[in-house]
Amino acid sequence: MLIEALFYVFAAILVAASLAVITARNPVYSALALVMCFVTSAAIWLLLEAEFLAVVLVLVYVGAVMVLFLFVIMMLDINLAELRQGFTRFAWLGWLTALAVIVEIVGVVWARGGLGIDASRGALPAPAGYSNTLELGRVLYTRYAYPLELAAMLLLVAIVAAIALTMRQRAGLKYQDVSRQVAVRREQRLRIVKMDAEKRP
Amino acid sequence: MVLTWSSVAAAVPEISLTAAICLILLVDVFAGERGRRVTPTLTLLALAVGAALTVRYGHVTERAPLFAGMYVADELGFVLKLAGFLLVAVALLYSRTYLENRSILRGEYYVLALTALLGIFVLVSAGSLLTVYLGVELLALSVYAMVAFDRDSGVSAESAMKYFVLGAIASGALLYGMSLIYGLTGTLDLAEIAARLRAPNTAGVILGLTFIVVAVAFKLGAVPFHMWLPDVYEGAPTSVTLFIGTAPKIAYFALALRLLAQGLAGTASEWVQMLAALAVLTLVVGNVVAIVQSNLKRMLAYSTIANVGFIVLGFVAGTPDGYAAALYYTLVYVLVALGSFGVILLSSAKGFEADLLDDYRGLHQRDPLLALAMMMLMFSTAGVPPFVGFWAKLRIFQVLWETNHLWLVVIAAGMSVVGAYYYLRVVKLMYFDEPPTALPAAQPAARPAAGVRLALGLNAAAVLLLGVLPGPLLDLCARLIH
Amino acid sequence: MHGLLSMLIWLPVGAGLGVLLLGDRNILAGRWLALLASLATLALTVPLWAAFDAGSALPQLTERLPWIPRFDAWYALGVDGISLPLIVLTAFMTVPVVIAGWTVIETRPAEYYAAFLIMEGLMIGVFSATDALLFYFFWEAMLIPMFLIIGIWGGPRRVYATIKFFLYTFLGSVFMLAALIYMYVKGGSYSIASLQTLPLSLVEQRWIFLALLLAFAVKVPMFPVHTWLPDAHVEAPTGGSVILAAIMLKMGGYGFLRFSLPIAPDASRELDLLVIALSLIAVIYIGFVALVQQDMKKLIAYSSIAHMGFVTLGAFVVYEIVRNTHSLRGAGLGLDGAMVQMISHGLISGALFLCVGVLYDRIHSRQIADYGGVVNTMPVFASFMVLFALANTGLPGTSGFVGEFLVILASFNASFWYSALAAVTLVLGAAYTLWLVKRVIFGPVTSPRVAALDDLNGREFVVLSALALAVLVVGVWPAPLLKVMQPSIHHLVAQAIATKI
Amino acid sequence: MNPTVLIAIPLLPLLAAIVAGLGGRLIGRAGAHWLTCGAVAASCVLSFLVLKQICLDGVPVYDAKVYTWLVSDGLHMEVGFLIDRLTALMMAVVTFVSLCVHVYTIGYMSDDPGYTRFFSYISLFTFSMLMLVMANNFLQLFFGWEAVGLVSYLLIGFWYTRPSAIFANLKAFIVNRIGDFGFVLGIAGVVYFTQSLAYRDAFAAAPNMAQALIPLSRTWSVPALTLICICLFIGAMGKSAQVPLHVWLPDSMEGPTPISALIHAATMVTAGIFMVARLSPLFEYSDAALSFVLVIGATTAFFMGLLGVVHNDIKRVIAYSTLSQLGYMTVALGVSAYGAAIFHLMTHAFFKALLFLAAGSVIIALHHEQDMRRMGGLAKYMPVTAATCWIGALALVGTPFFSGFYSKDAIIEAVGESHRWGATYAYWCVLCGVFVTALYTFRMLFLTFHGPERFRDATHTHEAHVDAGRMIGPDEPTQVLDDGQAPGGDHSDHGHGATPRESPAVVTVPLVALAIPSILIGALTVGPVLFGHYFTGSILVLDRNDVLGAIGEEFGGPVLFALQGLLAAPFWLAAAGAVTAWAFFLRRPAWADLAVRKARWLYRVLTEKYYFDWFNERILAALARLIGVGLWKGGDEALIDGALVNGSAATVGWLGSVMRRVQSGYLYSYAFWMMIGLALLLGWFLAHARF
Amino acid sequence: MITLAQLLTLSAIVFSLAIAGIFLNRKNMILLLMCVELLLLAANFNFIAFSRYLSDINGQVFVFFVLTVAAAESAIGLAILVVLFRERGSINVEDLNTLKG
Repeated sequence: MLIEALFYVFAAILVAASLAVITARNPVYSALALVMCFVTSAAIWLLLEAEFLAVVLVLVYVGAVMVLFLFVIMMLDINLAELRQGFTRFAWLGWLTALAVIVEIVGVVWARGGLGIDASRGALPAPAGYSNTLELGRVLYTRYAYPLELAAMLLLVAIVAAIALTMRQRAGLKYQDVSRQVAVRREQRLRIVKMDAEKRP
Repeated sequence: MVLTWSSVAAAVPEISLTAAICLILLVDVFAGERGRRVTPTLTLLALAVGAALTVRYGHVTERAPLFAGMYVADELGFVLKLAGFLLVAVALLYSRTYLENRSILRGEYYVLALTALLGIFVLVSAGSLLTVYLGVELLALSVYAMVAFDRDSGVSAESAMKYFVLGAIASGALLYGMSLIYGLTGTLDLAEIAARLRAPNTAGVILGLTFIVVAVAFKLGAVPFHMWLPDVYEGAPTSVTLFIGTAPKIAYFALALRLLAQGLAGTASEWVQMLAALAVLTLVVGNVVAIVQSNLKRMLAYSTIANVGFIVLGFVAGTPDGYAAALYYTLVYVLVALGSFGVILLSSAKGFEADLLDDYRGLHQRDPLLALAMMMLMFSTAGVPPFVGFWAKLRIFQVLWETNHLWLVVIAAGMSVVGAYYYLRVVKLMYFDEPPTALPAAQPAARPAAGVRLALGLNAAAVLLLGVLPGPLLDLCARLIH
Repeated sequence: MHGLLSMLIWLPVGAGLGVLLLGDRNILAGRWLALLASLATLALTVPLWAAFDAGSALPQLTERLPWIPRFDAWYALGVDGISLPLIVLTAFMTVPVVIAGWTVIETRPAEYYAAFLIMEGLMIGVFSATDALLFYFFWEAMLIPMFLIIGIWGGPRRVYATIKFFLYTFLGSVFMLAALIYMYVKGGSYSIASLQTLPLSLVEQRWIFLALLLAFAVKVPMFPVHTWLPDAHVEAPTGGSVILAAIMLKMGGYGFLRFSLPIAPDASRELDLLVIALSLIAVIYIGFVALVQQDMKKLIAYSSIAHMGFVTLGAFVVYEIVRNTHSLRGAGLGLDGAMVQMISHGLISGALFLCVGVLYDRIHSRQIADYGGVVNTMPVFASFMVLFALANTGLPGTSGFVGEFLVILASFNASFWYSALAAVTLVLGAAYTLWLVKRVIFGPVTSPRVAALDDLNGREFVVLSALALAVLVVGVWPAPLLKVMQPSIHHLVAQAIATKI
Repeated sequence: MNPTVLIAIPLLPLLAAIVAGLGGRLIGRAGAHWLTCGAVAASCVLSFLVLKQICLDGVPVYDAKVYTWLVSDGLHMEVGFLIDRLTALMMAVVTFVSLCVHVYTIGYMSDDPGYTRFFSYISLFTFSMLMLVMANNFLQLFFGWEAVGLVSYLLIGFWYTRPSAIFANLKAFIVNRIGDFGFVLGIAGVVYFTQSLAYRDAFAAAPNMAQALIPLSRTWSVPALTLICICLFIGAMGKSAQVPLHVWLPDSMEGPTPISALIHAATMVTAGIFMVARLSPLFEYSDAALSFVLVIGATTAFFMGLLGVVHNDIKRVIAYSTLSQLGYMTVALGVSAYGAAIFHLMTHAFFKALLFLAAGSVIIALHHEQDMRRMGGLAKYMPVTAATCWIGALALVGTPFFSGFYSKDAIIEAVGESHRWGATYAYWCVLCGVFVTALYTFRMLFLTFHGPERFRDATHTHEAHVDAGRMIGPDEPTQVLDDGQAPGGDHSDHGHGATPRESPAVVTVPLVALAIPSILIGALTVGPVLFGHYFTGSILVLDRNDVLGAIGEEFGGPVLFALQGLLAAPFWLAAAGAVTAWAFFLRRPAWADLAVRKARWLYRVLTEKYYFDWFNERILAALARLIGVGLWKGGDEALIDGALVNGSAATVGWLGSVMRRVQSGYLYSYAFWMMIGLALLLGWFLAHARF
Repeated sequence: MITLAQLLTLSAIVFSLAIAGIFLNRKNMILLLMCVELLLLAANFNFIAFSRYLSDINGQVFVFFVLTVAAAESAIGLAILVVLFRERGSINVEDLNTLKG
């Protein structure tokens, strides 16, 4: 009962925060609302006894991804005033479509036999001594070794791509090239000029 | 779980490719400026070696699950991967001068191309929803980066952004659909899903299916989920357009095949109808809008959409014969697209994109080989014998008749006529019009090597040869599916 | 002689590629190669004719190699009485085209010759294929060289004309392809013989018939899908017009005889009035339209449409004959007439286009108003032109008479009115053709340009003489031609009136 | 009969024509005329030989094929000869007249640059005409039919630089084609019923065909034979210039005069008559068709003759006379008096050819002057021409003892005897026609050979003529050959004031050669040909229709026949005509002017040739062009090309430009469309899903 | 007890709001990237819900990978955004319309 009440509270916050994400005029507010979404989601996942993922969500998303977002927002120095105008007059159509999709999904979920399974029951209680993290870890490196390798490649792609796209060396910009500095040789810096001593007249 | 060589031998394409990626990345980082010149050659070498290894070790004739069923090795995968090696190699070969002329000949480009290829391989051999998803993402993320690769081009960035956002929606939809399918079948394994789903299906399954169909349609470029395609084709550097216009199509064919035709075979009666509707829209929009284009890349993008319509029609048939037809169509289309974008690449020069239709006025007088090749490719896509595109269309018509889709045949036939118009327009520009009097001032730039032109010639010749003797490839496609 | 048909197909194609490789720089050699190849092809038709057994309706000199085993499609060739004359016609008409372009074509001559030679091979392929897929393969492939010929060497509106030509024909053919595939799916074979015996319900036949009709009607061309022809003819270079009129249009007629009638006999019976009506409209409507043309080529183009109306009329009047007389007498007459009309029209319209080409090469105008009194400066040419014009009006003694006469005779068996309406061509044909002759050839010299005309040179003379000879021989003694066709036509009649339901 | 001889008869002129035509430059002018004249002479001799064999030696009828033209669907189409008395007679007439014309041409065309071409044409014509008359089947008949039409076309337009000539030849061809339209249908009808093109099969089937019906609509059927015969006769109307298809013949006078004599008087135009006679076994079974023939012929005979009275071009007057005489023949056909028709055909061939050649002789003498208002008094300069012309004219008007009398009188009597529907009308037409014939014939004679000499007038303009010639329609445009227009024939230096001289022997000899039969042939042959059984076996006349037989019962020899003729109405009518002509045109020219003024509307109608040309050119031709332009611009260009072809292309293009607007470039719109697509797919499939 | 239906409803709402956010927002590109994150979150909800409901760990493993991918994706997305901003000087969605038609 308590869990259900908590769920409703968090769900309400989640939906409200989601709405805030898409309606906020200031991207910083949106980002913060999104953080709120993640936090409440993590809470709900905790309620569902998916502890590991809940933690990861907070750590990775709130801790890293959202910071990256905020960093970019700040870095790009966007003229916020210009971005303040919201939706256009066709917005109602958009809302309606979104509502239609919600109705369609929810209709299926709540309809009798819509899913073909009993959706009105919840998760079975975990057996004693069950550790979500342990379970995950057990399959991750065995059964899911191949996807794990792929995930590694994915991250590599992200790294390569991000570097390739954003790291640039503008001409005329003064910057240090440490490897060149280190690799510098004497001949490049120093020229020994031999010259005769000046003769006295 | 013990890994032995024999248990992973079938995965040798992926393994060799991963190794090559790491190697090239390292070489590129540590070889310095001079070494950068080596990267393209090294990449081609790596692809050749990968292909050789695949032929030597990766040939499987029987369907075999690997990595706990996450990976499925079969002959289809084997052939498609070889095709992937070849396509990416040729695409990179065509691209080199172009990249050089735009100062984007960098190692990362080649690495991203290879990771994209890896994504293709993963998709081609995917045996589980998870690997499908990872393959899609690996391919998509690499390609997003490639599209934005020319950092000095605003349109590239714009198209990359659009591609990214829309692609993310599509993968969101894919995920959402997968989650429902997972939830309602209790498994991620495609073979297992196929075993558990039986018609008639519950609304929930159809709900999930619809999301997945939307995602697949997006990846293929079917209307109304095609909108990224023209913008990306036009905005991306031509070499990237060439890339995304070719090898990934194979992957998306595999995506449709693995997910819909194999995994969700139990819902075939529903997705066949969905795809039929999408195919009609795709054929109409692709062909009709292509007519009014003035940019060749964009026109070819719409042409791609139109061709996707035919590929989807192959799936609409919903029979192994239909999938074989779709596979054949895909391979043929990819071959032609490779050549067409190759022509654009080879026509371009430093400071001259050669992407407007008007840039091709009188090409015949300036460069007869390119014009001839382009003409053959255009007639092929239009579906005129003796070029191979004809057989692709014929195959589609045939499977549609086999499954009694009269109206689809009529629409497809009518739309091929509309489509013929804009292909003819290209030929008209090249052959019937006089070259513009004021050609853009030729800047000192790298010229494509003779070998590249030879490759393009061979590409066009293949279109003719496969058109005159279509039997072997048709047989191969049929064998791979059955 | 085995492989004769293959040689007929691939010799010109190979020679065409050879000319292409020789390129514009070695065009002298290219020209001679083209001429020799076309002559050699023509020479090859002699053993073909000799080896043909006129007593049999079956395809002869057959060749059969596996092509696409998956579709049971074969590289299968053969000739029967219907295709043999058309093959000979094709080989015959290409020679004048090559000669006619000798000095006239200055831009990209190598490609010009190559296009014509390749097209010749493909057209012979169309007529000799006994596999529907192979037929279609050649049928469509042939569009490409023609598209280029009109587009590259054509007149000012060539682009419009050639695209119109291509799309029109493509539209028709695509639906034919769909029909062929349907039958393949049903019967499991692309062999024309097996398609002809494939049992089909009336509904199926109806759809197949309409699909085929679209393809062939465009090619023939029949009203109302004829409007590509005047444009294509007007804009095409002389050689293009000649081939277009002489051979390409025949493919439509050939298609009706080879596919429509035997494959969908019941639908043909049901819808024959449609075709007959369209044919008669072609004869009369187009006759009137031809009357008022200002452009010589357009006039001849329209006249082609009217004449081809006889082909379709002759082919489909069979059913009305059976319906009217409950017997078959006269049925073969119509089909014979259709065939002879095709051959004859090939010769005559080709010759007329060559004549216009002769004038065009000198004055660079096709407008009738720019001429007048040509006979004063070009008497020899005038004689030829008048001869071909008279042949075009169906004068007995020329080939133009035979087909029209047979068709009129046959259609009387169906209805007096068909015959009467068809016979209107006697008046209209004479009116538009001879009026043309009057304005162009006769009369006093009207302009200094006409006054400066030179008469035919040797090449032109040879070409026109050969055609004149052919026109007269067919007109005076068509018996051999008819004899060759007879068994096949009989066979065709039997197929056409048999029911498949 | 020897087939080689038969083949040689038409083939010799053909070969000569080919050689002269293709190798004209090689053999030269003399070579050409020797060759062609020789060939025609040879076939003439052979023709007479054949005639002798048939008539005197009693050689049986020859009916065999020469070669098979084609076989289609069991229908044998052959070229073959049927040589019976009718054919033999026609062959003799054709070759004889042709020979005369050949010889005459040597003189007439001597200074024409198209000399060899001309000989080639007329030889070709001889060949064609022979093929026509010798045919044993409809195909060859049609072949010859068209071939003579072709040569006629070529010859009318012989002087191809003259606009009037090339207009006339086009007109002739097209009008003939209208006739051929019917002819072909008739042939098709015969084939429909008999499965054969041979005469003998058609004749054998005629009684059956007479029973059969041809449906023309669901409810309306007509007797087959009537339809077929009328169709065939339409062909004859074209070739034999019967109203309303006569319009080409007067214009055909644009051709050189020998042609007018040979083709447009003696032979080709009578092909229609010959054809009907040849096909008498068909026509006999259809009274309706014969009535049609009768009415058409009678109309032509009278009304066309009237036109001769008002026209001034000497050749045209003779041409109208020809029309009228052809009408007589047709009338004879219409009353089943085929023998009389053929008989008249034969006599007419001689005297009309004679008249034309005489006119030609005058024309050369006057340096291509054809207007009778600039002639007169020529008799004393050209005695031979005048005398022969008089002979021809007397024959034409039907003076007893002259050849024309026998044939024409027979026709009039036959019409009077007939009870066929329309016979009464025809009778009055032919009877009045006699008066008219005499009127225009003598008018021509008087204006040309007698009265004041107007040819010395040097001026060319018609307004300058204020003498007696003016009274006939000063405002009428006449076909006068302007000297400068005759190719090569530059006569202007001869001057018009010169005294006309008699023509050379090559001209006068044929005149004399034709004058003799013009006088004698009638008297000599009337007995056997007309009232004997000469045509038995060639021409079929059913007993109930046999008017000639009825007249023949009273026939007591040519002299008696002529003497009886002196008492009959026609003779007096002719005499009245002659007197009137004398009074109006020789004695009191002012009367003619008065008559013109009194009956101006009638005069107008006559000079306008009953407005036939006006109708054809202004209404029919204009209408055809209008229809053509309408169908072309409206149908082809606007409807098919504009609306359907380019319209659908434009629609696709428009659709494209609309649809591309959906691709707005805005990310949110792309996302929105994806969402819409998703929502619709979900909605549609969930609505049909199982719950 | 939290039922499956409740969770699925919640995810549906979040999912739809995320997509709606993408096409309702016409100004700020960054917001689109955030919406993408929200989208993936919604899918993750489903996986976890089903995983718990079925007592099957595989769903949660999937979520683990999705989180990885999402991180990589946002990195690349932001990188593209940076490139775009450098070129155009704007991240306004409405300025992103040079490619169209």
